[in-house]
Formats: sequence, C-alpha cells, structure tokens
Amino acid sequence: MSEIKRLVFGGLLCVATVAVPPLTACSRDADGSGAANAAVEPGAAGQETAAEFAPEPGGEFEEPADSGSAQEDQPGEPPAAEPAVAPTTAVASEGSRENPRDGPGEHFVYANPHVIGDLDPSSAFSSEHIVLQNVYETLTRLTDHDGTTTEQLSGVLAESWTANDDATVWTFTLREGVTFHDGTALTPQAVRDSLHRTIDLGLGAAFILAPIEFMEAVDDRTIRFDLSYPAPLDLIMSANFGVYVISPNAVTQDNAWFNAGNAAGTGPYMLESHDPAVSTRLVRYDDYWGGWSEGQVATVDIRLTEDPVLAQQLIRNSDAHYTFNLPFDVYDSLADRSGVDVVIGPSMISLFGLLNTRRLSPEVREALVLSFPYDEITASLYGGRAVRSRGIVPQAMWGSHPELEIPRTDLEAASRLLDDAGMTDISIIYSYDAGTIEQQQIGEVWKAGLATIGVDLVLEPLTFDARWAKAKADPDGAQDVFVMFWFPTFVSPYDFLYSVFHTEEEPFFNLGYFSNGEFDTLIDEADTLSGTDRYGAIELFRRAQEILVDEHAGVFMLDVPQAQAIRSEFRGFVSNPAYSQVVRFYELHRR
Amino acid sequence: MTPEPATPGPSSGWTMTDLLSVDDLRITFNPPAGPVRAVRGVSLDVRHGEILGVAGESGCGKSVLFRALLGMVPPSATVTGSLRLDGASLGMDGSLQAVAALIQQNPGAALNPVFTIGRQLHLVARTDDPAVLADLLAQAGLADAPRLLDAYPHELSGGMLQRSVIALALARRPRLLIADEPTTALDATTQAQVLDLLGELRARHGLTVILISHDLAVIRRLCDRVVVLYAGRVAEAGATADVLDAPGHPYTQALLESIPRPAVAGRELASIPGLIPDGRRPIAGCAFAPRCPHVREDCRSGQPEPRPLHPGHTVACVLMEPPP
Amino acid sequence: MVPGARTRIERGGRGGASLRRLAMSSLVILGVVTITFAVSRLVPSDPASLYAGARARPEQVERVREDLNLGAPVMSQYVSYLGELARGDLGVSFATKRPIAEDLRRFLPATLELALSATALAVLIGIPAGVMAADRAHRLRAVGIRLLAVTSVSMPVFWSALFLQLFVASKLEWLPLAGRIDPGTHFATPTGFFLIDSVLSGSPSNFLDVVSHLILPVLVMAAYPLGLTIRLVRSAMLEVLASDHIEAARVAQVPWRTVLWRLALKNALLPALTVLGLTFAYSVSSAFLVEALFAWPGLGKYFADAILRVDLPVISAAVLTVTVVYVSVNLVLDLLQIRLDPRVVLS
Amino acid sequence: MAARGRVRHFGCDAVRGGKRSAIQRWSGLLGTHGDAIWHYRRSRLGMVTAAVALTFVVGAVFAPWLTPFAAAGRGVPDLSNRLRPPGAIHWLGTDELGRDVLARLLFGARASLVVAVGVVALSVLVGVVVGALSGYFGRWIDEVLMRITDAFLAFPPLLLAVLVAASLGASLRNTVIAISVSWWPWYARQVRAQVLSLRTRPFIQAAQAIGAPSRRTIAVHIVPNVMAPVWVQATADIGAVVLTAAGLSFVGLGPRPPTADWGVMIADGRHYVLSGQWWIAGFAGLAVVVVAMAFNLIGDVMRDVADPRTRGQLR
Repeated sequence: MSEIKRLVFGGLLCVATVAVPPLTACSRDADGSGAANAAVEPGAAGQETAAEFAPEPGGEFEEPADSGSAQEDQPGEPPAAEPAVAPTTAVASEGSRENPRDGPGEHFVYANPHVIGDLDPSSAFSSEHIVLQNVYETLTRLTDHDGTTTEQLSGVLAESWTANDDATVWTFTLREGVTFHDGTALTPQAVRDSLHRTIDLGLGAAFILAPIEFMEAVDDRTIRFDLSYPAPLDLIMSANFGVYVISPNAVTQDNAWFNAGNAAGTGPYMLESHDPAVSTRLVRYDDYWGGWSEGQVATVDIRLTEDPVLAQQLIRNSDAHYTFNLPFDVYDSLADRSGVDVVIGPSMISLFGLLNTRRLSPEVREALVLSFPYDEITASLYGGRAVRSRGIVPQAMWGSHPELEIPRTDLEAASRLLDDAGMTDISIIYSYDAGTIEQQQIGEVWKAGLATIGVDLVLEPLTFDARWAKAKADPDGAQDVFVMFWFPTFVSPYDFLYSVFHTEEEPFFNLGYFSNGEFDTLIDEADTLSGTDRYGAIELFRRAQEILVDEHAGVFMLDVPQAQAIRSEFRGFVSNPAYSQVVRFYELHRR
Repeated sequence: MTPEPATPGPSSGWTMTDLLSVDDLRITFNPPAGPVRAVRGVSLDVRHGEILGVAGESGCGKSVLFRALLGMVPPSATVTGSLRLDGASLGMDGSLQAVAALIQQNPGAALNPVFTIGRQLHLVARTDDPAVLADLLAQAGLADAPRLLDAYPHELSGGMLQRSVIALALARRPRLLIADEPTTALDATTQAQVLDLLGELRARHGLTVILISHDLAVIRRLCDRVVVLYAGRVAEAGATADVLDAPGHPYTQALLESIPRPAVAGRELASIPGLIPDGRRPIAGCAFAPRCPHVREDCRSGQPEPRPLHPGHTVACVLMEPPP
Repeated sequence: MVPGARTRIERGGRGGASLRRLAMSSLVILGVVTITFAVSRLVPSDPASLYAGARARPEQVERVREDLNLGAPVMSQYVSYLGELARGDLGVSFATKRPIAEDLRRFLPATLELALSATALAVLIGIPAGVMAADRAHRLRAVGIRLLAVTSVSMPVFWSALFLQLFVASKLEWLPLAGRIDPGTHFATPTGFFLIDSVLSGSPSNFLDVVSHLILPVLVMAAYPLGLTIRLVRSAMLEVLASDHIEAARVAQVPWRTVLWRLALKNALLPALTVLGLTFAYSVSSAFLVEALFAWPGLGKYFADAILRVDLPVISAAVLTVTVVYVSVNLVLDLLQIRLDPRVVLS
Repeated sequence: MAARGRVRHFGCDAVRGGKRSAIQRWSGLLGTHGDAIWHYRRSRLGMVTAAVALTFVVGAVFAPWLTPFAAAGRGVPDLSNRLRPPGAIHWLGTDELGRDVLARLLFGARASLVVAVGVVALSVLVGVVVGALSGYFGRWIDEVLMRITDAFLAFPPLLLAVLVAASLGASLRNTVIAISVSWWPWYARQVRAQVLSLRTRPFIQAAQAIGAPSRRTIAVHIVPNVMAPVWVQATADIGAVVLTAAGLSFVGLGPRPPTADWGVMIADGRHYVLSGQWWIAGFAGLAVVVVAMAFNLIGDVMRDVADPRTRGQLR
C-alpha cells in the first residue's frame, strides 16, 4: 500500500460520544425554516448521553458551531460570502397533499440516478453507499462539521473510544445488544474480520486503512488497533466506504455473493432484493438495536431512475419520495408545489477546471482565472444558492481557506494580460463530461465572456472515461481546461490537494499537470502535522492552497450545493455533506 | 379546338341481331398534365354469336375502348356515349361485367401468382365444388384438370396458363368474351390451339367473342367481322373478307402491307411512316392524314364520315367521297 | 430512423438457399463483430481504469491492466476476443463486474417483449391501414391514414415519450409513468417475458399491471415501424392493384373487399415482409432511447451504456446478441415468405 | 444535375407506356420535357411541403439576418433573461440560458441542414460507388461488397451511430460520419439492384461489346442512369436524417455546444417542461416533426409523380 493517504491525527484523547437513534426528534422547525443540522446535534436528539467532543487541552480547537446558525436562505439573494458553510436551506411547504396511492406510509421510494454497481461492502467505492449506509454500520459517524477546524463524531457501533497520546493505539468499545441480520451478535472479531476483508482485497477505499498494523479483540466488547503511524482512526472509521462491519457468516463470502443481493449487516434495514437495472429493495430489520416506533419507514425501494425528467415526474406524482440530480431551476418549481420539500445544503463537492500547465503560460492561466464569470454563475445558474470556491477544498470541510484572496471577474484585466503576453486570438479547449448539463452551461457562459476578449473557448464534451484516457495519455496535446468534480473519500483536505495537484510522473488525476516542489512539501508536511498539530496542519494546507491560487493552477468555480427533493409527508431528513445523497431511512418519520 | 362531330357508326341503330351496341363512345383521361383523348367517338355493334375482330396499332384505343365498356377505366377518366345490351341501355359502370368476361394479353400476369388455379376459379365461380371447377378447366381444353386445381400459375406452361385464364373467363357463364390480344404472348402452335379453342367455345356455348388484335392474320383466321380503329376512331368496318381483301381505308391498306406473307416473301415489308398522333393535342381533319400516302387538301379540314363501301362495309375516308 | 421506405431487398439464389444463407449469416456476424472491435478500439478510453472504477488508485489500475491482458497488441487481443466468443464465453462486464450471460438473460427478454409488442402493434395496425390507404374507394380515409403514417415516421421518440408521460401518466394518471411492473408486484419470472410470466402466475391483476406498464413504451416505439409498415404496404398494394390479375378478378365481379383484402393483400405482403426484419432491427436500435425514458431494464440501454463506458466485453456480447436476433428474425421471415410465396419453393 | 441528359435512353419507353420497369418510371422524373416537375407543381400538398422545406433551408442559410437575436442564436447567453415565456419580444420565449428560442431554432436549422446534406451526400457517394461496382462486376466483388453491406445493415443503425460518435467525440463533422456509416448501405443496395437490371440493357452491352473500359462504362453509362431514383430517395431521406441527428444529439452526441441544435434543445428543454417552461422542448420538437414530415411528404409526392398510377393521389 502506498503512502497516499497517511492522515496523521495524533495527540488526542477522545472520549467520544454516542448518538442517538431513534432520532425521532429530527423534524424540521415548526416555522418551516430547515434547520436540518438540528437533527444531528446530539443534545437536541437528547436520548442518550452525549459527551461533547473534547478539544485538546491546548484549546486549539474551536467549539463546534452551533447548528442553529444554519440560516434560511432567501431565494434569489446570494448568500453572504462570509459563512464558511453554505447554509442548509429547506424550502418546506406545509399542507402536504396526501396521495391515496401512498398506502400505509411506511414505504419509501428513492429515485436514484446512478446504477448500484457493487454491493460488496469491502470494495464498493461509488454511489453504493446510499444502500450500504442503511444496511451496514460503521464504528463512528460524522454528524456535524463546521467546515473549518473540527468535526463531530458520534459512535454508531462504537459506544466510546480512546486513543493514546500520539494517536497510534486506539481502543473502541462496542455497543451492547447489537445483532446482525442473520441473528449473530456483534463481536470485536467481527469488526476485525470485516476490516481485514477490506485490507486483504485491496480495492476501493482500502488505502484509508493503511495505517492499521494490528487489530486485536481485547475482550468481548473491546477492540484495539495498533497503527504504524499516527492517524485519526475515529475519523477514518466514519468513512463512506471500506469500514462497514459485516456478519461473521458473510465476511468469508466473495464479491459475487454480495452482488447477488445478499447482505448481513447490523443496520436498520436488510437487503431484500437487488437488481442493478431496476431497483434495490430494503426491508426493516425488526431486531435493530435502535428499536422501532410508529410511522417509521418499513420498506424501501431504491429505484434506478436515470432520466432526471422521469425522476421529477415520479416525485411530483408521489411515485417517488426522494431524488436529487435535477437541474437547479427545477427545484424552485418543485418547492412551489405543495407536497415536496426542497432541501439545499452544502456539500463537500468542488467543481473546478484544471488548467493545463504544460500548454498554457502563467499569463494565459491568470487571464482565464480572471475571465471566469464566478458570480454570474452562482447567482444565475444556481439561483444564488451556490458559493464560489475559495480554493479547491470545499468550505464545508476542515482545512478550507475562508480568507483566501481570490480574484474578481475582470475581463479587462484578462484582456490586458493576454495583450501583454502577445496572446491574441487564441483558442482554449474546455473538456467536460458529455451530458453533464451544469458543466456545459458553465462552459457556454464562460465562452461568451471569453469571446469578448478574443479568446475562443472550444467546448469538448466526451464521456469521462474517454477524456480521462485522453488527458492521461498526452498532456501536451490534450485539453487546456479539464473540468471535474471532486469529492472526498473521507473528510480530509489532503485527499483533494494530493490527488489533483501533487506532482505525478505519470498523470493520473493531476490533469492540469501541476508540479510545484514547495506545494508537494507543504501538503505532505501538513498531512503529517495534522496528526500532532491540527491547527498547524490547517495552516499549511491553507498555504498550499495559496500557492495554487498564485500559480493559477486551476479555475476554482464553486462548491456544488447539494440540492434534494423529498416528499413532505416524510419528516426528519437531514442533508449531511459528509454522506452526500445518503438518506437515512431510519430517521424518517411519516407525518 | 374544334368540336369533333359525332359520327354514325358502321350500322346505325340497334337491330335484333345485335348483342351490344355502342354509340359515340368518347374516353378522355384527365391526368394533371391535361386531358388525353383516347377514344374520340366510336360507334359499333356486336352481333349475337359472332366473332368480331378489333384491329389497330398499339395506342389506337382498342384496349381502352373495351375496358371502358367494362367500367375498368380510372374514375378520373371521362367516358361519354351510350351502350346497349340486347337493346336495353346499360351504364358503363361495370354493369357489362355481368355478362362479359375479359381475357388478357399476358396469361402469366393475368393469374394471381400466390393462389392456386383452383382457388382463383373458386373465387370467380363462387363454388368450391371441385367437380365444377375441374369441368371448367376441361372445357378450356385442359387435360388432367383435377390435378391442375392445386397447381400454382408458375407451374404451368404458357398455353396451359391461357387455357386457365379462359376457364376463369368461362366460370361466370358469360355471353360475351372480350379477348384482348389473347395469343400475342404465345408461341405459334399454342396460338393456333387457343384460337381454335375460342372458335369452339363460340360454337359450343353460343358465345359472342370480341377479339382485339393488332395481328390481321389472327383476325382473318377467326373473325366474322372486323373493325379497324385508328387514333380513337373507327377507320373501317365490315365483314372480314371484305375489309381484308379489299380495304377501303389507306390505313387498313398500310396495315396489310406490313404483314409478312408467304406470298410476297422476298418483297420488302412496308412500314407505316410516322407515329400515331398524340392524344393530348386536338386533331383537326383526318387523324391519319400526316401519314397517308393519298393525302389530299381536304383531308386536313374535316373529319371524314364513315361511308358505306358495300353493304355492311364502311370506310371513314374522304377518298370514298367524290373529290371536291 | 431507418432511412425512408424501401421496398425490396433482393433475395439470394434459390437452390440450397437456406444453407447458403446460413453461411452468409455467419459471415455477417463475423463482420459485425469485427466492426465492433475496430470501432471500440478507436475509442480513446482506458478499459483498465474503467474496470478498476472511477476513483481507483493508479496501482489498482495497473494491476487490472495486467489481469485483463490489456497491454497486448491489438491483433492478439482481436484473436483472443474471437476465441472467447467462439467458446461462448461472454465474460464479465468491466463496469458492473457481473457475468454478461446472466445480464443478457434478463435484458434480452425485456427488450424483446417491448420490440415484439411494438412490431406486432405496427403490423397488426399497419397492414390493414396500409391496405386502406391504397383503397381509392375511400379517398379521405386514405389521405388521413397517409398523413398518420407520415406523422408517425417523423416523430422523435424522445418527444412523443415526453408528452405521453406528461399527459397520460402524469396529468391523467391513467397509466404508470415507467418501469415494467409496479414496485409492489411480485411474481416468478421463469421466462423473463413478463406478459407470459404474469399469466403463468395466475393472477389477472399481475397481467393487467404488466400490460399497463407496456402500453406507453410500446406506443412510442411502435410509431415509426407503424408508419413504415403503412407506407410499404400501401405502395406494394398500389403495385399489385395495377396488375392484370386484379383487373381480371374485378371484371369477374369478385367482390372488391375480397379483391383488396385477400387477392391483393397476399401479394403485397411479400415485399412488405422483408422490411419487417428491418423494422424489428429498428425497434431494437431505438429501444435504448425508449428504455432510458421509461426506466425499462432492457438490452438497448444496457448496450448503449456499455458503448458510453467502453465496456468492451458487454459491447461485443450485445452486438453478437442483436446480430443473432436480427439474422434469426430474417431467417424466420424468409421461411414465412416461402409459405406465402409458392414461387420460392422451387427445387 | 448530371443525370439529365442521360435519361433519354429511356425516354421513348416512358412515352409508350406498357410494362415499364421501375427505372423507366423513375427516369421520367427528370425526363426531357420536365413532366415530373410539372406534375409536382400541380400537387397542392407537394407545393405546401416544398414551401416548408424551402422555409427550412432559407431559415438555415439566412438565420443571422432573420432574427434580431443572432448572438443568442450563436450561443451567447443572457442570464438576466432566463426562461422567459413566449411574448412580444421573444416570440417563442427564451431558454435556460436566456437565449431567444426562435433564434436558436433558426440557427439549429443550420446544424440540421449541414448534417442532412452531409450525410446524404456522403452516403450517396459511398453507396453509389459500392452499389455500382457490386452490380456491374458481380461475382466475388459483389459477394464481398454485399456481405460488408449486410454487416452494416445488421448492426442496429442508431447504436452504430452512437458507437461511432462516442468514439470520435461529439462534433458536427462526427455526427455526419456517424450517421453516414449506417446510412450508405441503403443506397448501395438500391444502386446495385438498378445496375443489375441496367446491365442487361442493349446500350450497356453495346458499350461492353465495343470494348469500352469498365471504368468509363460505369461512369458514363451506368451511374448517370441510376442517379434519378437515388436523388429522389436522398431528398426523402433528408427528413429521416434530421430525425436521426436529433436522436443522436439528444443523447449528447450531436454538435458541440453552444452550436444550436434541435436535439440538444429538446434534451435540455425537457427538464423544464414539467415546471411549466414547455416552449424550449415544445418548439424544438415541433421543428423536427415539421421538417421531417415535409421531406417525407416531398418524397411521397415525388414517388407518386414518378408513378402514373398514383399521380394526383395526394393533392
């Protein structure tokens, strides 16, 4: 295993908390302002002891931001630039229309635009987490995050955990009374075997477990991890992939067994059937440790709905209860319609265009950065609900740089730069995903602006595979601007900075072919430092991002807002940027 | 355009001996390009039990004429004139189909290729009694008739096909048989056999036969009377012997000149110079004038009326009239 | 989207025709497979990355590249690819890692159900309508049918689908929006043809459920073949109606209905038949759009997805399947033609 | 048109009537006295559809001068004017980037026209060459060429286009190539069938008898004489190509944005139909339907005109 992902997070002694199920209180505020985060605040849930995430004695960490600070956004009005987190907005409409076709109300249909390709909890590494997060559970879960320095972890299968001073030895105490869907009880061995399965397969997100050197069941409730280097294991254990706990009976099975529609987790739902081309069906697990109450979702149908227009029709007709991936304008009309709530919250997805450093001089790159219509796009195409990026790390994540100086759109300055460099009448190739409408529209708007200063932006749509292959094969002959989304494997800025900008001999995801020794040193140092001095690490990560801006390594367009539509007969939906597109059906409640 | 005057037919008025009497038949086709006059005033009689030959070059209107009588021209065509059957007036809307049958030129095309002979006979005769159907084939001179009922047209020879077509024609027990170039597509031996068959049928069933042919030899062999058409009008009509041995019309003469005969072997065949007139243009005077070796000044001014040359033999040519 | 209405496709020779055709069919299949291989090699893509997944690490991709023998020269890849096909080994999808044979078993019936229903609808309505369009006795009706035909062949499926879904399914709520069955409906699916399976299940409500889901996509899909069939049958009918034997039948006072519907139609069906095969091919081809729009888990979409993802094993398997289906449909049509046309049986 | 002078070979047959082969009937279409054109002009439907087709062509060619929103037609967004319904200024409304829908339609006609003409021209070129060689030489050349043609025919046409477009990347040129790949076999078959029947005709045999080189015989005697029906088919096919091209760009394989394209307009506009902004997809779809219908009907009328039996049927 490489050293790509060494996230060192030492010097901590955590006695962390346990949230929460059943989260029956997680409804929206009565006034309809969607304080979604309220739902996940342990205090608010208040069912069980919720010890606060303990800051280091040094007091370097800020208190977790009060979830109440999430503001309601006024439609059409751009959000204030200051908040690091784009506000979570729920445009809720009361007076929901009851549809007689809905039946008893415990059935929930999730209109899913992406194929559920791999249901193996050890190797799945794509949108499968929308299923896996409901069927399997992890030791911890990231429940709140203010995007600057700290995050709040809750225990799921772990009731509490501790680490030694240099964060190399971790001990997790497991929750009592947890059983797998096949009836066997949760044991430390099961946890160890599950993680081993991921490590042995070496697929998907296995690399995040690289620090683990040794795992041992201390007693029938406790498991100890010895790490080869300091790492925030509790954070790692909240990842979307690779850290699910599997029943001892299932952990020996192969990939095909899981993809045939078998599963055995501890989650609130059992996998009933799985047909990647049609739907994945879940049914509630009666013996779930969190217990069940009236009005909760009993059966789930995660239905493949690739056509967004169809998804829109389904949710309008109440044939589906949740979807995302609709064009942004559509949400307004959905919000106007009674019976559908629109939830728009921050995500950890960043949209940016990598500038080809081999083909474009710094002047041209700067001109491109200056010419990009940031505000026009966030205000118009996203109805004011998107925020402009400050560097590549999304502002919903720690390590982002809220004070980063970013240029304003200035076509004249861009034009001057090009004139000075003697670069007039140039043509720039903008490579984007065919069929991804926002990348296309952004390209079209940008193109119009560039045309006024004599630059021809050539929009080149290809499938991601095709353009990725092209970009990897021939940096000098490839595109000038490579547009892409990036979302974190688990919550760390290093993932963004390393993957996309670290010097690479053979280009892989560094498709701007950026290479800067100082930058490389900074982020590696930050990565190491984040184990012992997180504040210092953040400082270094920020400096690294300043280099990216100074060097015009890319056009950092915007933090993509996570927009979702959910039928308003269900309450309790929480948009958590760390688990985008995941609906925790267990937390939903029919009105 | 000068209106073409109605011409009295070869015999005016119906007589007891007439099965069919056509008076001043005019047929005009109306394609978008403008009217085409195919038949421009034809009157003729068909007598009971006779075989009437209708002669003329291709395009002179002989096929169209009888198809109009049978109601088989497109609805867009204008047909005027009158038709009598046994003295009673008859519409040209297909009413004649009740008593007449049509034998077409090409027996290969006249039979539906995807149905057996028996099935086609069945549809026409409106009986599926194999004995009856086989008898029809036998009447048409086909041996081994029962087996033929199950045969498809492509399995039969040309002669057998034409006999099958004749059997089909007989199936409706017609009084009148209109044979449109029935032998043109056949070889010489079969041709003779089929002609003999037609003669036999007339004798046996008292059928009246109209034989349309461009071949004067065929007409001479079989027909009692002959009508020669040119450009949609009757040029000459009369008993076969009269007309063919002593033609009065220069057109008939020219037609006869163009027939190869053993008697005149070695002599160069005469061909008729020029083309038949275009039906789209009005014709002033005699239609044959441009090709006529005997053309006179007055040929171009008025249409010649049919004049009796002998009793029952009429010729529509100014040569029959005293020169002005 | 099959180029305009063409009537005849010449036939092969007569003697030993079937055997020769079979040999030719295999050649055609080989040709198709080769075209696929050639074109898919042009695609600037990296199958190894695809197999390893969109966010795989470089070393995972490298391992896959070795496993899949993707570094080999193109010719040797082609040969081994043909070898695998010859052994009937369809392999595993790069993208989903599922056995392709298993997917085909599910997706092919779904598409065939759709395509056959659409073709059946097109034929059952198209042939009588084509006959009526050739019948000059009812001019207005004929013109109306011809306009219907032209509209059908001019309507983009993705447009008609949208409006049918919008009005019939969303507004009026008469029919379901999409899918093959209601999510709540369950029955055993031994054949994969839900129409048949629902009948086997013995419950009328299952059958109704299947039928109600089938109506909209079939309507959308049938439009083009319907228009095509009408136009073909009409032009073949006009040809036949002008023939001597029809004139003979009319003079013989065979009733017009019999002339039109029995005598002429049987002749006209022959040229129309050959085109049915193409109609079917069109259906399969346009299926991927219809399937995407109606969330219909069929071969067309499976195929189109594979193309977009450059999922080579799936592309080749799907091409092979479609070609085999196409060739067999044409074979069946040939047999049908032999039944209808006595002239072909010779020797 | 090169075919004009040549079709006289059949002129006399055409006038005489009788049993005329398809070729003779077709050839009448470009016959010396302009019969066909004359007939065509008598057809009311023919004239109406021709007018629609002409509007399409004129709209495409003169798009920049026909709309005050030429910039929008070329793709310049106006984000302050997004999704305006049809009204006095924007007759057909504006799209999701604030561009005038009418202007987009006019400029989209350009893309459609270019693709249609390109596909037809390319397919005719390949089809005529393959068909003529195949039909003229027969034997193994015919076998080989026709099996290749069969292979292309057996491949589902739209999927073949998708495969090609996906491999080559989306652009107007590649759209043309992608559609042509599945289009030419039709012309090849049509031409071959005609060449087969033409080959037995006296003037071809005469040319062969006097030892004229094959290349010359094909170029001088064969090709010109098979072109008339090919052109009729090509005209009729324009509608089908427009439809196919719309299908291809609907799935994202059409011309590159911001080139206006009807298929793309439908694909993008679809999303807004449910929220009440029907005019983008609505009008774009209508444009496809109307143009496809017009050319289909022109093909119908031309066929009818070429066939005296059906002349005047559809008026």
